[in-house]
Amino acid sequence: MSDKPKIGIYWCSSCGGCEEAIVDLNEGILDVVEAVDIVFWPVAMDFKYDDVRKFKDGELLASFINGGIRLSEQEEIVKLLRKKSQLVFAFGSCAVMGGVPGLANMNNRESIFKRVYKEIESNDNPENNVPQTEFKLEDKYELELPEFYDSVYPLDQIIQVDYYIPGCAPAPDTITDAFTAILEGKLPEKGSVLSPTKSLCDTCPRKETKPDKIEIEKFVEPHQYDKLDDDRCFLEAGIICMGPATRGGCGERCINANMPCRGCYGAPDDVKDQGLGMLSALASIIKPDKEDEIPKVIETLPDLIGPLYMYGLPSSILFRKKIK
Amino acid sequence: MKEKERIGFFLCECSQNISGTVDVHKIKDELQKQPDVVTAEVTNLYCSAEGKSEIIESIRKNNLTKVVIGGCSVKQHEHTFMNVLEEAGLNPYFMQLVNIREHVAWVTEDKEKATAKAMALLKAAYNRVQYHKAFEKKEIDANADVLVVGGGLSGCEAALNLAADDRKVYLVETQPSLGGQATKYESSFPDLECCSCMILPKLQEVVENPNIELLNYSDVEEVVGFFGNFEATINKKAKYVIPDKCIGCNECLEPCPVEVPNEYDDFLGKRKAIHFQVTGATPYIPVIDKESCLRFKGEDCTKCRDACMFEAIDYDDEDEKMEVSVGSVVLATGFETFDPTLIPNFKFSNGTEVYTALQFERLISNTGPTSGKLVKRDGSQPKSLAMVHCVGSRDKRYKNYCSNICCSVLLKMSSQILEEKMVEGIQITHVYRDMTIGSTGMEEMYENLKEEGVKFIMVPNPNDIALNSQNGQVQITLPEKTLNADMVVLAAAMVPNKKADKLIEMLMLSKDEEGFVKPTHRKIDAVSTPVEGVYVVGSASYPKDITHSIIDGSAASGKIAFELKPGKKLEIETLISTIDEDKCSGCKTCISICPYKAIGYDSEKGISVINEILCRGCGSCVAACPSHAITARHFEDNTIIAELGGLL
Amino acid sequence: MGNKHISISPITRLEGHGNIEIFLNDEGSVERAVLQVPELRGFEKFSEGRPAVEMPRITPKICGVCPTAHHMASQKTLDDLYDVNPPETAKKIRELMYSAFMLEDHALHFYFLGGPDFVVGPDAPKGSRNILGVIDKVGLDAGKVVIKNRRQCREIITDLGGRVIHPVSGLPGGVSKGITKEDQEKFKKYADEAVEFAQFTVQLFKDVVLKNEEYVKIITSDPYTHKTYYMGLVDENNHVNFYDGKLRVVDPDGKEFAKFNVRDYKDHISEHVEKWSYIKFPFLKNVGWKGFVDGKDSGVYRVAPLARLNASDGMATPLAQKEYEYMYETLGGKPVHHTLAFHWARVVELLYASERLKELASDDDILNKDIRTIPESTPTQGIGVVEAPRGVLIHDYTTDEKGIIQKANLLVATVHNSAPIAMSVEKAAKGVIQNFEVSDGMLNQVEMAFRAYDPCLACATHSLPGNMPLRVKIFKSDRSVHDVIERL
Amino acid sequence: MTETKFEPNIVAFVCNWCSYGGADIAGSMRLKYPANVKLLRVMCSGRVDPEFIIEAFRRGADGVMVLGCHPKDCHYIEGNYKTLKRYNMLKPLLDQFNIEQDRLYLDWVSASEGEKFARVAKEMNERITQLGPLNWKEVIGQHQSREV
Repeated sequence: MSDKPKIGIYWCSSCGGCEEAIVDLNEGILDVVEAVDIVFWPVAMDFKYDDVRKFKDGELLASFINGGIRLSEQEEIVKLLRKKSQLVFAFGSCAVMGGVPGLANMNNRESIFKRVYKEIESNDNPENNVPQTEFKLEDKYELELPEFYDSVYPLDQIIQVDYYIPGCAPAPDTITDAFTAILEGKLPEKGSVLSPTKSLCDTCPRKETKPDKIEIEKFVEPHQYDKLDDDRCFLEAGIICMGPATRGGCGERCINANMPCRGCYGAPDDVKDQGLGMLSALASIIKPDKEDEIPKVIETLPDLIGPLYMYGLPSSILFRKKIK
Repeated sequence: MKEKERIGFFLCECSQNISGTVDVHKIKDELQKQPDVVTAEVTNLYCSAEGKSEIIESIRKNNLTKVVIGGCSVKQHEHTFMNVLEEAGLNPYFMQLVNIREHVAWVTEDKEKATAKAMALLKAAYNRVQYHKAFEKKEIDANADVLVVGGGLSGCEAALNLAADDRKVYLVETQPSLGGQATKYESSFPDLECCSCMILPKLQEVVENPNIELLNYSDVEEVVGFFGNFEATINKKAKYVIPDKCIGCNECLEPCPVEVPNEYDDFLGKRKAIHFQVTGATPYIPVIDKESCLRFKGEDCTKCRDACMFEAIDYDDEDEKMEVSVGSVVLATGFETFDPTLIPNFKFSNGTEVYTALQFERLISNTGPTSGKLVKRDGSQPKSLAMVHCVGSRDKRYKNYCSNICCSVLLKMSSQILEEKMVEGIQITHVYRDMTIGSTGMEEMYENLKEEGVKFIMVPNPNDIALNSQNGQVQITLPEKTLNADMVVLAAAMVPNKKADKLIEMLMLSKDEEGFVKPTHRKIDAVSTPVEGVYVVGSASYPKDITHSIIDGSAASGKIAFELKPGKKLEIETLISTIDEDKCSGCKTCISICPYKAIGYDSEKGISVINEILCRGCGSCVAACPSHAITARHFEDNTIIAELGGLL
Repeated sequence: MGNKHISISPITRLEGHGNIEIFLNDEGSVERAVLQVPELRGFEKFSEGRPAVEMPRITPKICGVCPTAHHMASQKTLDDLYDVNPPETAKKIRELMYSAFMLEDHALHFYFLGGPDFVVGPDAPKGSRNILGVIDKVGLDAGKVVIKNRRQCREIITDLGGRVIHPVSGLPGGVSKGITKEDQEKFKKYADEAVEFAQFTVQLFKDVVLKNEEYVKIITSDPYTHKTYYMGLVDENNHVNFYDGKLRVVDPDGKEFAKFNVRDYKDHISEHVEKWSYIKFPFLKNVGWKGFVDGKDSGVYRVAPLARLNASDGMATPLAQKEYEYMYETLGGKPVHHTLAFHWARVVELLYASERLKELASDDDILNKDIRTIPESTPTQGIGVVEAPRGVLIHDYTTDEKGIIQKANLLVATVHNSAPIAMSVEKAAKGVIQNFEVSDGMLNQVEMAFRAYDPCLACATHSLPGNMPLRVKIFKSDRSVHDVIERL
Repeated sequence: MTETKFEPNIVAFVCNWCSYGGADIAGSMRLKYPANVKLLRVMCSGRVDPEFIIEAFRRGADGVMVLGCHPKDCHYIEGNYKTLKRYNMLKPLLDQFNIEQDRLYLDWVSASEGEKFARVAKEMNERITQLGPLNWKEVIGQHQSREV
């Protein structure tokens, strides 16, 4: 084995998009492979838990972990990786804040199993079977499944995380900047998010045309808005754009597709709760002052979780819905 | 790593008021166990001289960095103890006063619970002071000069008082003459006192006052800046008459070949192209109206110049821009009258015998088109006269408010007509909804008129009656009956002056739903506006009579006199909000919501900027900022969260 | 009963990892092999309460490798939900983006994942059974062409969808962003290159695979054969279509068994549940679930490239049609039941995708500014379908009148194939594992059985030098390790 | 005699100019109200960040009150309107998290309304006692490592 620093990459409850993002670095990835040994990457190379166990504590320079924690198995592995790694990077929205699968914190294991295995209209499940963590197939073949938790957890709620690489998926620049920082030993203080703290508006192509005063008379969805092609600030039309409450650095990808931001880069530093940050801003610019008119405006927004917490529910202050 | 705080607790017994219910000694022992607590002390009265010096000594002896006082309301003693800290050489903001008297001892029966609650509040304060930062008072240079916009009575009043306070006042009036609408009135209610007699001397004072720079026939084109430092651009319209040379001899008027309807008489009478606004205009100098003068239509007429023996006429005169710097602005832009033709059931055209009250006032005024003779347009004398109240007022289809003075004005006119016997045996009929007559003397006038045979017909809403003007007569259809009158006077509502809109916008003032300028508070702060350093007086904020307009003027000048003293610096709010440049992304949310228009956008840096002179530190923007780039001094997020942690 | 137990873990990710559990009898031959999917995220449940219009941004998170498929299925479902017909331009823009995606994804699979098995060879040393091995075989320049074309297709998706991983441009009634002249010029250029590249790929497959009797023998060998039903999306001429059309099912003899609008999918498809896997096992309702067996009486059906070709009467573009005919000639007519023929079918589809991409890119309608119809009707239920690279993908949303999801059902491509994959794996295992002998080549052959299906996310697995990780533990009956074989 | 009877934990954010004064008056009138209502003073109710309210629930508050000046009487002109708007938007959010809307209460208490302050405090305490404990720490469950 060479004396190049060792890197591990692991996925938890994620979609593989983060891996694609690394692959999409194209040539970029080769520089990385030049500089480090990727000793552990289940999607790309030989996968052996034992190898990980065999590492000395802290033998890996860094582990990049994407995906939220949803299964017992995932918890075990990330805890193991934490022991073996000097630095742990939460990679991608899911690991950083739970991500879209974190919306499952509006439900729990029971309700999800109920829907998926019992209720779904196309199911054919007369005995109401539900997957078991331990099951004896045909009474002799012992099979196991990992435990499915009630909630999705961002990585830093399970193990200590040293750095955060946000994004769903992280933009190529965000990734290369992070790798460069590691290789050149130019990492900021621990706990940092490796992306600018200024919110998306700072670099938004529509910033200059945004009026000083915006008042919301009703909330609308992009598909309902007849002037969608005018390239104006979405909030001007009452379309929720999470840009003001979302860390920049993504390259305004959604805005460039003429769609509002949904917040995949998470909250800026100092903002504890991305959704509440945006909620307060939105509420503050609602136009009517009369006690009976304000609720009418808010009624035009039938779901707050989707727009405000699409990526950040598990890292929000309340963390999950209370299931009675 | 910040240094460990040295915190001192001072628990006031408030002679039994607190210690009667709260076990301060138990709390004292509890507190002493807290890591950063150096001392916890109990005394009978910390607000007493001895109490204060105890704190000061303790601060010095234990060189405390932060102080928590368990006592009474911040309303009562926060400043007391801030001074104590200052005296002890500590920044006054290193203190937290916990109200365990009003908020605990006095409102709780159970001693245990009271003690527990007090403990929680003090723990919260313990957490809180850890985050307290030092703040210093700040002062800025301020310009004490004042810009008064509007030369009506309220504006003139303000100008005169302020000038007396030895400061420069710029008084801008868009018309050639001062005095505003009041100058159109022959006499005033309740006593029919001659208006010009009481107004003109005042206006003359304005003209002569060396501290007042009168900019009549001028418009404010731009105002920028903030309290203490406004910059205004004023356009002085060309008068074509040189004020210093003209003595107001009138010789130039007669020769002028042009005659146009006189807007100052609401187009009843006529005037020349070179003219005075009103007889007795102040200043008494004519102007040439470019629109109608032949010279400006390309003809080579010099009649007025030829007639002037003082070479006061200057056809080459031009508009002139002028820059002034002032510290505050007084908005005295007055009102207009509602256009009654907007009411569909009022069918009449100009030139018929239906008049607005203001037109009618001119008609019966000695300086008016008929020099005070009450005659119809055909010169004949009216036998009957109907006066309709509340036209366009108190009706949500038009203007929802009461214009305050109309009833009084109509009564005044009636008695003026009768008193001066303008027409023998004229029948006056009032069509009204109800009499809104406040000031003393009006009631008496009302009674007298009834005795003198003036009819008063009450209708549910005068805006619902029908007017039909045909062959020199006006038919008035009331709910029960119909009556005919030779003349009809409509008390049209007083509405906001549209010409002031641009200025109101420039000053970032807000309007109420009727379009009048919104003061800071209708009752307790009626001449201030949310924009610090800008004041609103007279009918610009709602319809007022002469009395209240004058009062406004005095009130505003009084406020300015206190808030901006010549040569004094301006002390600005210490606990304001501040924006962190490295966090603000310029999303402008805060700009939208600041009630004081204290936040602007720096397009260079692409961020929002708080003007620390205008900010009052309410913290609304702090709570609204989606990236928490704004901090409220002394009420920072982490300070409050820490306090919260202690409470729970 | 001293049965032994082999655990291959993880073989790939479907919705998460996958395990193969192999149980040996005392003779050491396979008694039972099971494919387990130990992950679930519950999108169907947590979509409830969200605005349906957010679904095109939520559902792609099911898979970061084929997000475009979910994005497309979702926006089509919204069209149905809001009963709105997008302008032609919008449809063309969508299909343009989608063709680029199918092309890029199929290429990825052929060159990075499935391809190496053939191009380099099933029993070539593992170290060379990867993209590098392919490049070695076809030459570096060709290798560069592969990478370049993949990137260009992904660039098209980025331009239109904002981002290639989880695009966002889809709306009920159209798309958020139109196409400029400059875009079009670039797309045309990329499309031309894509067609060349596709033809090159077809040729490569013929030269390397078909010219080699060994390979053809493996392809047609019994362990890799299952006589099942096939399902695919077809246009009005019964030609393969990825973006729209009717679902057609053919029986094991190739006869049309059903043809239906996706709105009726519940009349035709049921999902079977097992206690030992988080994934469900769909089957044809009108045939019934008979367990993990093939044949006419078992409701098990297959989707994805081969299934699409089997379920269709041909391809809508000339070059692809030629290759379609040639494939069936060579393999003895329709339907083809050889699992490994999925690779060939995939190459034919790749060619079709490139031709379609070219057609759309050169169609000036795509420059039209009319790219959205604003819905007026109140939403109730919407169902939408597309052909994902890995097969039929169905979204089904029920909402309240405000468009808030009350119920969602998502039939994900790979899930349709979950039973066949399990069967293929077991059959392959039985075919190759005897008396405890487990060799690297044998493991690869087991692996080839499921890899042919290109299970969702598996492609990511192969996008880098390296190969499927595989470790086989052989247990004694007392569960103590008898032997461990690791493929390094 | 308060054996394990549920005593709700209630935080009241009060504005400096009106409601804090109202509480003072309640004091000088010696009006009694439950001791488990604890005040936190801010300059304006408009300063109350929804984050504070939610943080309070997370940290163990069973109820949260926000008290400010009456509409049109705000010392800062319209801070209380901002509060009103945020409050109206927070309610449906609480709903979605399954927190009873009554656990958050907004009202206007002027500096003279000592009686109203005491009443509002009593009524809030009754409402929350009815609702029972919120106990969000339990909802969050075992794994969560973020300190509270």
